[in-house]
Parts: sequence; structure tokens; C-alpha cells
Amino acid sequence: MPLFPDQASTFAPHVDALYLFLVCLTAFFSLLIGTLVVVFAIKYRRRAENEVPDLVHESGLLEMTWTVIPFLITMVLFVWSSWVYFRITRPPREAMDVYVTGKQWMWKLQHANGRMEMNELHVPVGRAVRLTMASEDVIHSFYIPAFRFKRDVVPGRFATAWFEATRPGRYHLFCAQYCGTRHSNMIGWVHVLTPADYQAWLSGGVLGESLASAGAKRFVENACNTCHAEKPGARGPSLNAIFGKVQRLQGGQTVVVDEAYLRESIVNPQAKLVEGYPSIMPTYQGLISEEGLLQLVAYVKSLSPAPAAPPVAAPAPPAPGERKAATK
Amino acid sequence: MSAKGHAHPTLKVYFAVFAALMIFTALTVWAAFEHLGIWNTPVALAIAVTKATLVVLFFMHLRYSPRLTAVVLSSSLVWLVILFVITLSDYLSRPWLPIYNR
Amino acid sequence: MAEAHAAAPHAADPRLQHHFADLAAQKEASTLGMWAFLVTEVLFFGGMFAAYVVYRALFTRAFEGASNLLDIRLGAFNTAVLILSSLTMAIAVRAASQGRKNLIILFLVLTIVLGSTFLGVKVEEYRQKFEHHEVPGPHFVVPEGLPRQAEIFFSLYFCMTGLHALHMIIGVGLLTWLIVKARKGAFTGSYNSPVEMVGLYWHFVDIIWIFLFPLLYLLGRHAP
Amino acid sequence: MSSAVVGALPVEPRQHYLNVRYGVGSWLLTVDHKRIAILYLIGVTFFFAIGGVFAALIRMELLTPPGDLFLSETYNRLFTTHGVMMVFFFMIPAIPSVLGNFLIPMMIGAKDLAFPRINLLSWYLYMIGGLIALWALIHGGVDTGWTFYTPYSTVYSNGWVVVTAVGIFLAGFSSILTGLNFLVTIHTMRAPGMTWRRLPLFVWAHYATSIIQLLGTPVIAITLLLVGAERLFHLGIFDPRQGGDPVLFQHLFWFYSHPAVYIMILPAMGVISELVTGMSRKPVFGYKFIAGSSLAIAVLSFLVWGHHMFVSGQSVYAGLVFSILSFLVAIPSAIKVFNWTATLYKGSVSYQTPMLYALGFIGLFTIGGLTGLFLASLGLDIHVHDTYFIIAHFHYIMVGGTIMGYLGGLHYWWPKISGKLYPEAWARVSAWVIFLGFNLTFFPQFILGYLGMPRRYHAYPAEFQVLNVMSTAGASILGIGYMIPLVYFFWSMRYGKTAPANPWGATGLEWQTPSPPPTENFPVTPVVTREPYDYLTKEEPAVG
Repeated sequence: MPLFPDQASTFAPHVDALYLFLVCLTAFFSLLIGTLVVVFAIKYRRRAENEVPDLVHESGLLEMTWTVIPFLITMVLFVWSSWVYFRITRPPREAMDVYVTGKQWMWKLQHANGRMEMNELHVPVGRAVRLTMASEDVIHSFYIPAFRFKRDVVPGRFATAWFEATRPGRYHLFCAQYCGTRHSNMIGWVHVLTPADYQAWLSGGVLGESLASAGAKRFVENACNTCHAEKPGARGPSLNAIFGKVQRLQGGQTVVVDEAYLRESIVNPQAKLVEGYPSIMPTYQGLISEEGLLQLVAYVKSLSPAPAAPPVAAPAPPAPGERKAATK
Repeated sequence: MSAKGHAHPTLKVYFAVFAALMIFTALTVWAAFEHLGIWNTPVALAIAVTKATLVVLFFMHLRYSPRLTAVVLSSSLVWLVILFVITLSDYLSRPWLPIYNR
Repeated sequence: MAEAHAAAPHAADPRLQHHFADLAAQKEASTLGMWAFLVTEVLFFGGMFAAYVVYRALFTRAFEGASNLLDIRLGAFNTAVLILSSLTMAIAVRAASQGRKNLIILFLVLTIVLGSTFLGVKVEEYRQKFEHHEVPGPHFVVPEGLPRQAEIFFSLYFCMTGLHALHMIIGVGLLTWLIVKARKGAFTGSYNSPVEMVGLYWHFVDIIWIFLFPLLYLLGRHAP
Repeated sequence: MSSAVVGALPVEPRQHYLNVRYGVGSWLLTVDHKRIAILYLIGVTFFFAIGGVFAALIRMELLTPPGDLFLSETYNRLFTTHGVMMVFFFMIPAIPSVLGNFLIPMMIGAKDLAFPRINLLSWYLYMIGGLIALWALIHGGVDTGWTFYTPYSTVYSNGWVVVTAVGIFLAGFSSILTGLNFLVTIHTMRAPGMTWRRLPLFVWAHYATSIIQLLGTPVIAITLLLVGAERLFHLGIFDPRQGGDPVLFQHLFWFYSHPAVYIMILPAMGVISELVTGMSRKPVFGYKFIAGSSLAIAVLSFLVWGHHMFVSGQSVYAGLVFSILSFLVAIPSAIKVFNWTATLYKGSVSYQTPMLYALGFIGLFTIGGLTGLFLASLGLDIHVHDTYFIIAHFHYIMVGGTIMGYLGGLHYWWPKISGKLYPEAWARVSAWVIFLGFNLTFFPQFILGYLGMPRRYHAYPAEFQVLNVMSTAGASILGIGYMIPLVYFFWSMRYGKTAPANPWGATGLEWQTPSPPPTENFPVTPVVTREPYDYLTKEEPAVG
């Protein structure tokens, strides 16, 4: 019977340290209170029906002590746990991308080179993995206990999160947010492979086209290229090298171009209009699946110079419109 | 403590308050069509708050009521602010986080 | 309102309930109770106002555009009607504190007439929205050139004004009940808290509208 | 003052609130707060039994890893029904509506609550709401979980969500009216001399509770209305396909539902404050701090709801704010625990049943409260969120806290309520059985949660079985533990020894009137001249 979960990511030791500290703290205070209660209850048990207890004066000092000490402890906890949280929140720039779609009741995972999986995720050890997740229907939650990793996938927007596995092995993947009848069947495995095994896995199996090239196809299918034509006088703004940049909007506001903004601009283009372009783009809400959106976003991302990525992944087959970034 | 027999405002006060409410209504409609930049919303809300205050103070006799009534009423406003401010703080601060670490 | 029930007559002293020391204490309790009830009402509407505030902040363009599709003349007219009804209600409460039966009835009737006018105008506004397919749901058509969150604006519009109208209808019912009681001569200079309580309720409903009007009808007007 | 009444006429039994009138009508139309408390006791016990049966079914299913006893649909309905029944129809009304209703007027020296008819109305709303919800949950079936997260509840679930929401809405209204009644009563109906600083801590706790009820409940009411309207009319407010945001639902839901946890626990804390002082016959240590911490909890509880949403995609900065505030709300609770412990010091501590519950409460609440710190910790919550760790934590608070407090209070005031004494030996046995069964049920769930077993799982991986078997075993013991008091309380109504006015030798106005009290509570309105919990100055023997 296991009493402690596997430790298989860079977060796990940090989370566990915090956990063990809190376990000790809980044990200490529970025992302290428990002991005091038992000792007092025995020592000062009622010996005669009409006894009158001693007068005990209230003590302001005592009250201050047991107000201030818990306060200090909680503040230490706050700083510590927030520090751990911030590590978990922001992915490093060189993280490799995996795209996740949750739907009742399965996980669909797409790798950048086009390899797809159902309820299984293969990742290399020692490499940061950034997940961009979308839900087709209700809220799901991508949970890998061994990684101490969890993120709700709320429909209508992307959720991004990252982890870095540290130990090869096979670990549980759960859906942690109740999502309907077969919620407890929305489970799977995460396989952490050594870099060599990962390479082998990645090139094995049926290799589809890369995500970005699939996105490029959709870009043409949906006639996006008629307006986003990448030439002077085009009716739609250029998508070249915009990812991660600041875009000026109509009305003077600005927005950082990230996955969320790209997604919104496809399904609800009227929400944030780029300065200098009329609001002529139709909405694609309901016309493109979440998977398709992820592909389109991957395509637009591929038009921007990618952050430095160490060459772990096998090079994807070149695709039309896709510009591979030179690796450092 | 007793609320009994608290003074009612005179009819004159009632009519004055009514007139003020009507004027403010006209004012807020007029202001809505002016281009005040970011100030359109604050002006509209300020007028609404003023109107509501007039109603509460005079029509609802808060001005002539025990202090406890004012405390009870203000608690609802404080809690409303809690609800709005904390909920909004989530939405408004979501874009702050950079995409990547550093 | 239910609070007003609590102040209904009792066997010993016709209007004093057995567990209160005197009428003053009884009135103090019912006044505090009514205010506390209004506090919960503030937060009841507050939940929807919070949704409104958040979505307006997120979808400003959609909300301003959709807001401009409401009929500002009807909205302004209704605002004036409701403020006037607050005045008549206040005068009715004043008349009750002086125990002037006919005056009470007159102004309560006026209040009902104004309240019904408001509701009638509201029905007309709803009818127009139905005609223009601006009612959220399967038959909703996103207005030309607006983001699809315009639908959320109309959802909130119908929820907020609908709930407000429901409060108006309850208010009209309470006013009717007061008129019946007043005709029997129930209210005197020393006992009139039901009128006062319903008055508080009516003014509260007025205040909700004072905020709904600018938030729903006005905030997009300056936009081109 | 009570003995004179009893002694004068030995032949004719003394008239009290129970025998003043007979017949169903005299109960269903009563406006006496004591009788309404009994009505609530019946309703609350009924819904608790329903919730308990469903808990038993859940535990039976979880005995084995595969989902083999029930279908997935059925299992999801089981935990939804368990949650809805226990949260909205047992935990929230239990202590305020039964003990609070019975005791608050007596403790402050009033004849009744300020609005007796509204009090009865709120019982009817509660029962009607409860029965509607129960009907919807069992006949129609609802599988959303008690949290009703959108868009599952608004679009994808095909159960009777709207009807259930109506039931909860009515119960919410009942809760608002109860809170309103308490608030006005405590403000306006205190006996001469009953100053704010002399209010029993039980009353202070209920005052704080009523603030939460008044300010929080309307928000859940409107939120559930919006969910219902969205289901019926496709409004899109919480539906991402129409541009809405499901997370907004979570904000509105938890704005009430986190404070609701304190609606459940604050009254229990009030009970424990009374039990600890009464059973150790000592003035409470730190009266002002315990009373003040109740108010602090009432206010702070409204500022922490976002800790239910740390992994929901809420802004990390909002998460930070919610985290620090969540840590702060732990402090008033800690103050209470320390003060209760200090009250025992140099007291005259009795081990009778109410005290066993009180001590059990202190221990379990301490663990429950401290494990709350795990969840306030941003980095750690990511792992344990939506796992059995959460389940264990809130059951330590709600079952280990609220139910222990409720049962302790019921035992303590049972002689006053019924006029009869319950069998002490059986009561002690059941207190121990409940304590041990409880820990066996829920402690393993902490470990399960950290191992990563998600909540609301119909089937689970085999390596979690041993801990689940322990939990189920504990639940059976716990179930037996709950049945014993049910039996002997009934038994005592007929066969129990007649209770004196003040069986514990406690202070407090409720002990100065006969057991059971007359309809008007006090023959003469009492005048309070002494400080609360004044066990040291023995001017008059506090025995009736």
C-alpha cells in the first residue's frame, strides 16, 4: 500500500517539502492542543459536586502570543507556497509544446510533429513541456499526481501550464474536475522516456503531418489567406512574427499576442480589433473544432521565430507556409 | 433608541427631492451623449449614486432614523464592493502574467 | 411584505404582539427587519450587477453597441414615472403617519397607477426586443457588426429588468393589500408600520432602477 | 424561582410549551420558537438520515476499485444527493434552526423571536424546499455535484437541475429569514441588563452567522436562478459557446459557498464555547476574543472564496490575494481553540457526554483547521485540489466540527428541550463510537488525497483500495454511532428521568427557567445583573 506518491517532476520536491513541513506543523499543534486538553481534563477533573474553581485572570499577553505566532507562521507559509506556485506558473522559454484537447471523456494529445495520442502522453525526461489545453465541452482538469501538476481546462479559452519530468516511468493521468457520467474513466498514463527512447517513440508509429502544417491547411480551407494575405493593402492584418508581440488595438488599448488572443480573434473577431483594420472578419465560433483552433494557433505561432529550442524533437517534415526557426 | 414618532420630512422637502431627482435624470441622459472620454461611466454612476442617496435619505427617512439603520445599509454596500472588486481583480489582472518566464 | 405581517393585530392590545413590551419596540423591530431584508435584496441584485460589471469590463464594445439598441426614450420615461411613484409613495407614508385615511388611499392608488404604467412600458419594450430577435436563446441574431457577446448583454438586460419588474409586481400586490386595509381604517397615527414598510420596499425598487437605467440604456451613447 | 411553581400544585402537572396544547394543528401552526425548533429538529434529522444513507451507498461502491455496485450515472447521483442534502438541508440549518431557535430568545431573556410567524414561514420554506429538492434528486436524478459547475450543469447534464435549484432557492430564503429573525431579535429584544458584553457566546456566534446568512445567501440564490434561467432559455451568461465565462459562475457560487462553511461551523463554535465553560464550571477564558473572533470570521470569510479556484484559470495575482486572506482567516479560529483549551485550566471539569463531544470537537476541528492551511498554500493546493484531501479536510470541519458540536449541544440542552434526562452510559458509548468511527473514515482520505485520488471518482486504481476499505469500515462504525443517540433520545422522551431546571449547574438564563420551559419562557421577564459565565461568585445555588 503506497503512502506517498511518486516524485517525478521538478515541482514535486518543492511541493513535498512544503507538504511535509505542514504535516509536522499540523502534528505539532494537534498534539499540543490534544495533550493540553487531556492533561487539563484529567488534572482538573471535578472532584466534588459543589467545588468552586480557582479564579484565572485573563491574560492579554497570552492572547497576543497566540494571535501573533499563528500570524507569523501563516505569513511564512504564504511566502513559501507562493514562491513554489510562481515556479509552477510560468513556463521557461525553451519548453516544447504539446497540445491537449479534453472532451467527454477522453484526452487527446497532439505533439508538434503531428504525432497524436489518446489518454497517453509520452514526454522526454529532463525537458520542460508546455501544455496548451482546450476543452470541447465542459470543464476538465489535467492532473498528473506524480508531477504534482494540475490545471483546469475551461471551455472557451486555452489553459497553458508546464512541467518537467525528472524520472522515467509510467504515471497516472487523471481528470480531476468532475465532468459527467464517465468522469472516472477519463484517465490515462503519462510515459516519461529517456531522450533516446523518446526519439525512437516520436519517429515510430504513424506520423501524421505536423500540427503547424495541419493548421496551414485549415488556414487555406477557411479562406483566411484571402484577407490575411501578407501583402500591402491586404484586408486583414499581417500574422507574420506577431506571436509574443504587443498589438495596438482600436481605441488605443494594447494586447500581447498569445494563444488566448489568437483564439479569441478567430472565434470572436469583433472583440479586439487591430488598429487600422475594419471589423469585417466573420466569426468562426462553432465552425472550427477546438482541435482545429489549436492547429491554427500552432500555425500562426510557427510564423513567428520560435524561442530557442534544444533539438530533442525529431525535425518535423517541412510544411508549406511554415518557417522552421533556426536552432541555436 | 426607539424609532417611534421620528420626524417626517415636510412636503416641501419631498417636492424638492423629487425635483432634484428629475433634474439629475435629465442631466444623466444629456451627459450620456457627450464625449467625455473615460469619464462617461464615472459621471453616470456618480449621478446614479447621488439620486439613490437622495431617495434613501429623504424618501426612506434614513436621515431621521437611528444610526443602526445606516450601519445595516452600509454593510450591504461594503459587501457589494467586496463582491465587485475581488471578482474584477481576477479578470483585470489575468493578462498581467507574461507568457514566458522572464 | 412578510415583515409587515409580523406587525398585524393581536388579541390583547389589538396591534401589539405578546412578545413585545410596547408598540415602539415592535415598530423598531419591524423597521430593522425591513432594512435587513433590503440589505439581502441589494446583494440579490448584486450578483447580477457583478456579472454585468465583469462582462462590461471584458466585452466593452459588445455591451456599448448592444446598449445603444435599447430605446432610450422609453427608458427615460420609465425613470421619470418611477421617481414620481416614489414621491406619491412617500406622501402616502406621510399621510399614514397622520392617520389620514382618504389621503392614504388616494396616494396609494396613484402609486399603483404609476407602477402599472412602468410595467406597461416595459412590456412594450420587451415586445420590441422579441420582434428584433434580440432575445437571447436559439432565435437570437447577433446584431450587425457587434461581437457575439452582445447576446450576454441582452441576457443580463432581461434578467435584471425582469427581476426588477417582478419586484414591481410584488410591490403592486402589496399596495393593493394596503389599500384594502386602509379602507377598513387600519392605519392611525400610532400604528402605520405596514405602510411604512411597503414604502421602504417601493423606494428600494426605485433605487434599483436608478442604477439599471444608466447601466443598461446610457453607457454606450457617446460611442460613435 | 422555578421550584416555587412546581412545588405549589403537585397534582396537576405543570404547564409547559410541550403540553400546553395537543394535536397536529397545534404544532404545524405554532408560532412558539421552541415548538418550531422541534419541527426543525424533525426536518433536520430526516434530511440527515437521507444524506447519511447516500453516504453509506457511496462508501459501499468505493469498497472495490472498479465501479461494480452502481452504474456511473447512479454513483454520480449518489454523491450529488449526499452533498445537496447534507450541505443545504442539514449542515446550514442544523444548529441555528434547532438549537439557535430554541435557545436564543431564552438566552437573552425574550419571550420569542422578533418575528414568530416569519419563523414558522421559514420552516415551511425549508421543508418544501427540501422535499422538492429530494424529489428532484431521487425521482429526476441530478448528477452535477452539489457545486453545479457550469457549463456542465447548464448545458450537458440532463438531470432535474432546475427543480433542485428551486428547492435550494427556497431553503436559501428560509436561511435568510432565520438569520434576519436572529439579527433583529438580538438587537431589539434583549432583557434589561443583558448588554452586548453579557451576551452568551452562543448568541454572539449566531449573530455572526446571521450576518453571513443575510449578506451571502442572496448571491447563491441569484446565481442558481441564473443557472436555471440559462438552462431553460439558453442565456449564455456562463456558456463559453455564447461568449460567457464559466469561471464567473465559480466566483458567484463561492462568494456564498465559502462563507456558508462558516454558517455551518460558527454556530458549532458557539455551542462549544457554552459546553466548555458549562461543563468545566469556569468563566470562559478570553470572552472578548472569542466573541470578536466570531465577528472577524464572519467578515474575513467573505474575502477568501478564490481559494476554491486556484487551478481554475483564475489570475495568479488574484490567487495570491486569496491565498494570503485565506491564511488570515485561520487566525480567529486558532484564537478560539487556544481560549477553549485555556478555559479548562484550573476548572472543575466533568466528563459527561456533552463534554466528550466538546473535547472531540476541539481535537478534530484543530486537525480540520490546520489541514485548511494546506489548501490555502498556493503551490500545494495545486496538487491536492479536487482530490480526497479536500474531502477529508472539509469532513473534518463539517462532520468532526459541526456534527460534533450539534450532537454535543443536543445532549447539553436535551434536558431543557424535552424535560427528560438521556441515559448517560449509552451517550458516552455513542460519543466514543462516533469519534473513533469518524477518524477511521476520514483520516485515510488525507493520505488518499495526497496520493492523488481525485474526488467524485466512481472507479479508482487498485493501489488505493486498502485506504478506501479502511474508510468504508470507519463509515459503518460512524453510522452505528449516529443511530445510538437517535434511539435513546426517543427512549428518553418516554422513559427518561425527569430533568431538573439546571442539570449541569450552569449559568445562563435558559437554565433559570423550568425544564421544559413554559410557552412564554420566563414567568417574569428576567433582569440580568451578573457577568456571563460567572461560576466563581456563589450567591445563589445554581440548581433548580
